Amino acid sequence: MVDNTVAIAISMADVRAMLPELFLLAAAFTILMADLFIAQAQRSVTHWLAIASLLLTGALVWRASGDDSLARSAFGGMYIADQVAAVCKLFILGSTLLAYVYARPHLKPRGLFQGEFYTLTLFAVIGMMLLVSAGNLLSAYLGLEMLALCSYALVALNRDSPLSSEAAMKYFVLGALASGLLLYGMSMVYGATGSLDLGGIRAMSSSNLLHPDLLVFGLVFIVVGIAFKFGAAPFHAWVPDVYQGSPTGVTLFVASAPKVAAFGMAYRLLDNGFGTPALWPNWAAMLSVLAVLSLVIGNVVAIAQTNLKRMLAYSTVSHVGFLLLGIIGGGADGFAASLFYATTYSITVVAAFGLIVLLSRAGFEAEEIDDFRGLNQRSPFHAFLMLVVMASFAGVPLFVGFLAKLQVLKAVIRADALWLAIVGGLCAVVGAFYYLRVIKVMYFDKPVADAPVLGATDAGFRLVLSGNVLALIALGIFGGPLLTWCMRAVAAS
Amino acid sequence: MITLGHYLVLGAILFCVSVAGIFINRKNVIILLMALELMLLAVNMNFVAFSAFLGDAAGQIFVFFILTVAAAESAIGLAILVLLFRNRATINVEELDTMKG
Amino acid sequence: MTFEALLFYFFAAVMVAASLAVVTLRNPVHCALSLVLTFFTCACLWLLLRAEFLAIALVLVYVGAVMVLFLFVVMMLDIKTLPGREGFTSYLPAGLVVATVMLAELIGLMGARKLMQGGPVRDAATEQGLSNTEWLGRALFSDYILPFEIAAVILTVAIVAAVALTLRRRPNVRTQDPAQQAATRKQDRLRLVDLPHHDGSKQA
Amino acid sequence: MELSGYLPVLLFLGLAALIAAALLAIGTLIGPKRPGADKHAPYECGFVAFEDARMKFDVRYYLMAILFIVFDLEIAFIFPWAVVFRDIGLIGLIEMGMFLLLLVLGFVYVWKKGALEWE
Repeated sequence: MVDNTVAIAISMADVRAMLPELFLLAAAFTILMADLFIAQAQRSVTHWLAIASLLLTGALVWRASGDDSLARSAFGGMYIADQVAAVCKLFILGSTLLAYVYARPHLKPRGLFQGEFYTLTLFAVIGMMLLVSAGNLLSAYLGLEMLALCSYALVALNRDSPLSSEAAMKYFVLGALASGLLLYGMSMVYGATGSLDLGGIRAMSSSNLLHPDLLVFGLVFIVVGIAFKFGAAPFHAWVPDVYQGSPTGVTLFVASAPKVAAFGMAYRLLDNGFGTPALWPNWAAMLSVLAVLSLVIGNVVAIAQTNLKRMLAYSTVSHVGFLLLGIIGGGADGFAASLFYATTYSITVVAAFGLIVLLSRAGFEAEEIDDFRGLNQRSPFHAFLMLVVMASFAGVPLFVGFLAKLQVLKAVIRADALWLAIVGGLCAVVGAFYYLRVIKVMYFDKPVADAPVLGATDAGFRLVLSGNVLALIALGIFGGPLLTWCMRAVAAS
Repeated sequence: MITLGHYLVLGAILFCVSVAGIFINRKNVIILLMALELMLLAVNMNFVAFSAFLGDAAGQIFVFFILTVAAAESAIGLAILVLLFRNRATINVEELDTMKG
Repeated sequence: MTFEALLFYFFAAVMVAASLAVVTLRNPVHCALSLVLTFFTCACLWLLLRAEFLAIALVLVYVGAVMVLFLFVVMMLDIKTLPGREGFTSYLPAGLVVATVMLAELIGLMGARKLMQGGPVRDAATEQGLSNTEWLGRALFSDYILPFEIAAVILTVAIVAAVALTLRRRPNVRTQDPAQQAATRKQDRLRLVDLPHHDGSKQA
Repeated sequence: MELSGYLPVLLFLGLAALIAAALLAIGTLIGPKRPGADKHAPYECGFVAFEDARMKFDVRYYLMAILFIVFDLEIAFIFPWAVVFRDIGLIGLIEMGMFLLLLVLGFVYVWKKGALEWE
């Protein structure tokens, strides 16, 4: 009899390299099961279990990133554990952790403090971790979809809100369309190279292509798909509706960590897969158009907004424009600048929505910019926190947003795209206007008669939020180590 | 003889039909979701064709995963549709305009 | 033209016609049935490509399950309130132009003319003396372990999301519980009490 | 894979289509047509129907359909596994064990949530 046995090349090394994800997966399923047996009054147990599993996963990622004995690639190249992945994962876990802390006081009085919020976010985090570690088109697609499916459900989590379900429907249709376009591109790339492995695609595209026309053709669709997922203009239609329509507790999550994951996806596909000198001009040109559109549309439309969540959504579009500038710059410096931008942005935006939660209470959402009128007289400390966040968004020197913008602008100048740097600089100035308007409203306007009192939050919440905001100043002044870390990570990967 | 090109053109036709469907459909979200299924079918057609003509299993395995994920995706999409209908009593694309700006 | 080519053109024509019906018909039930036909002819085309397993999986999963779900939802949303297509004709010309131009561009850009000079379909599975399912299974369970397990997680996510979004407990439902009915003892329902006589004395 | 194995299926489909078309055609061609208001009424005698026969489906059918899809896909994965089971050995068994474990946990979730109860 012929021996037909298939040799399956899997070893403990593969499992050890993936330990953080496997741990989080086990934790997510444990929480899914445990939550079934927890009464609503004890729901905080789920909350603390989720936070503990994020912390432990973070510790595992940290330890693995320094352990040189671990395999850098596992499961036949499906999974890559390099330094970029480690930085992305730490910030994904960190901003999710902050989102958990800030979301609780918002979800609780609205009947949304359910186990599903935690299990779905944890699954989304696993999806993001897989996405930033993807070494293959298939694992990238699966990670992305895991994130997307959880996000659609989270946005619709407030089942009785017409706004939520409308936002979720729009998010779903546009997200599914984006996946379709991305997959169409992937199919073309597969046809051109005969490989799904990103390293294999890169190797093939610099030597012997089966069908050269198909590769660039597929690349167009992949770039459009990435732009959709980032929320770059002109594919940003879902961003404002999702930010405004979802409960603030969910917006906290959807607005922060996925941006880091989107950077991770762009890095894997555009650098690991299509980073050859011959292909770079193709995608850099497409991204330049997207970046300019995002910068202009995001900043101009944000000025007209009266709803703070919607304003932050359009400001996100413009920040994505900046993030893309670094990627256009390409090379280790460009990607490092973008990585720095994405990570610092994630902790800034989570603080901004945290402050909205702080001012909300049961039956009242502090979403309108007018709700912040005269905040300085009511609570100088919180007005100051908001001031720091807005200044950091605007890119005022001494705050981390400035450092991040400086890095991406340097990266495009180095790539001989001075005009892009000029557009970016001008848009930063325009953008400063609407952030400063929020500061003006807080400090120079009179509070309206029925001004909302601050919502009930515990001391832990305030402590974490203050620490989060202080980190924005600290990183603005002493951002060097994080920046060096990002640069080393990209250079080493 | 039927070649790779024939199948790719067929995939392209399906893709364009689905994009056209998304464009002309301003009334009914369910038909929008069906058009999205058509788009995934176009993708799958490409993958299977490439896989068959390359003699490589990876493409067909990718299609199997696309089928799995797309089924999960349409389950969630339809769940959201049910919620939307309950909350808004409409699934008309043009009436989904509560949020503006 | 060989018989196989004839089959290709027949199925391709049916598939394109059915897909056009999906996006143009007025009644969502008809659209869903057209989509079933599209999936079915697509499965036939995949058979021509020797992708036997996927062809059957497409029919089982899509025709058998996903389209049933679509039809359930169409039925669930009260059909009388479903919108018609008043604005349909106004978007149709623009949509047609966009689709035709896009199709021409797609075909031109991917160099379809050149691709039509390639060789015939390869049946790699038979070359190795395996069936298509064996060929896929051997690759799936050796090189694709990680995606395989992720697929299980994604399916679980779908379950959790669907239950979280649509499950509603109705507070005021009265139902029979057969187990409880069968477990009822006489003592639960029947209480024997001594009733005093009208003169206050107990019965002997 | 030999396509000729599918020839009977093709013949069967063709024949089924032919017979269906023929029966419909015969019915429309030679059947008597005398339409009238009474003939179109849902019930020729008795009450006039109170409401449309197309009533709304309950959302619970939908939940069942979703669970059906998920477990249908599970079978779709088990099938190729069973075909190659002898070749992939113990690791294959562990793989499938993990896969099933995750889905069983999902099943426990559904059960405990009460989504399978028909109230």
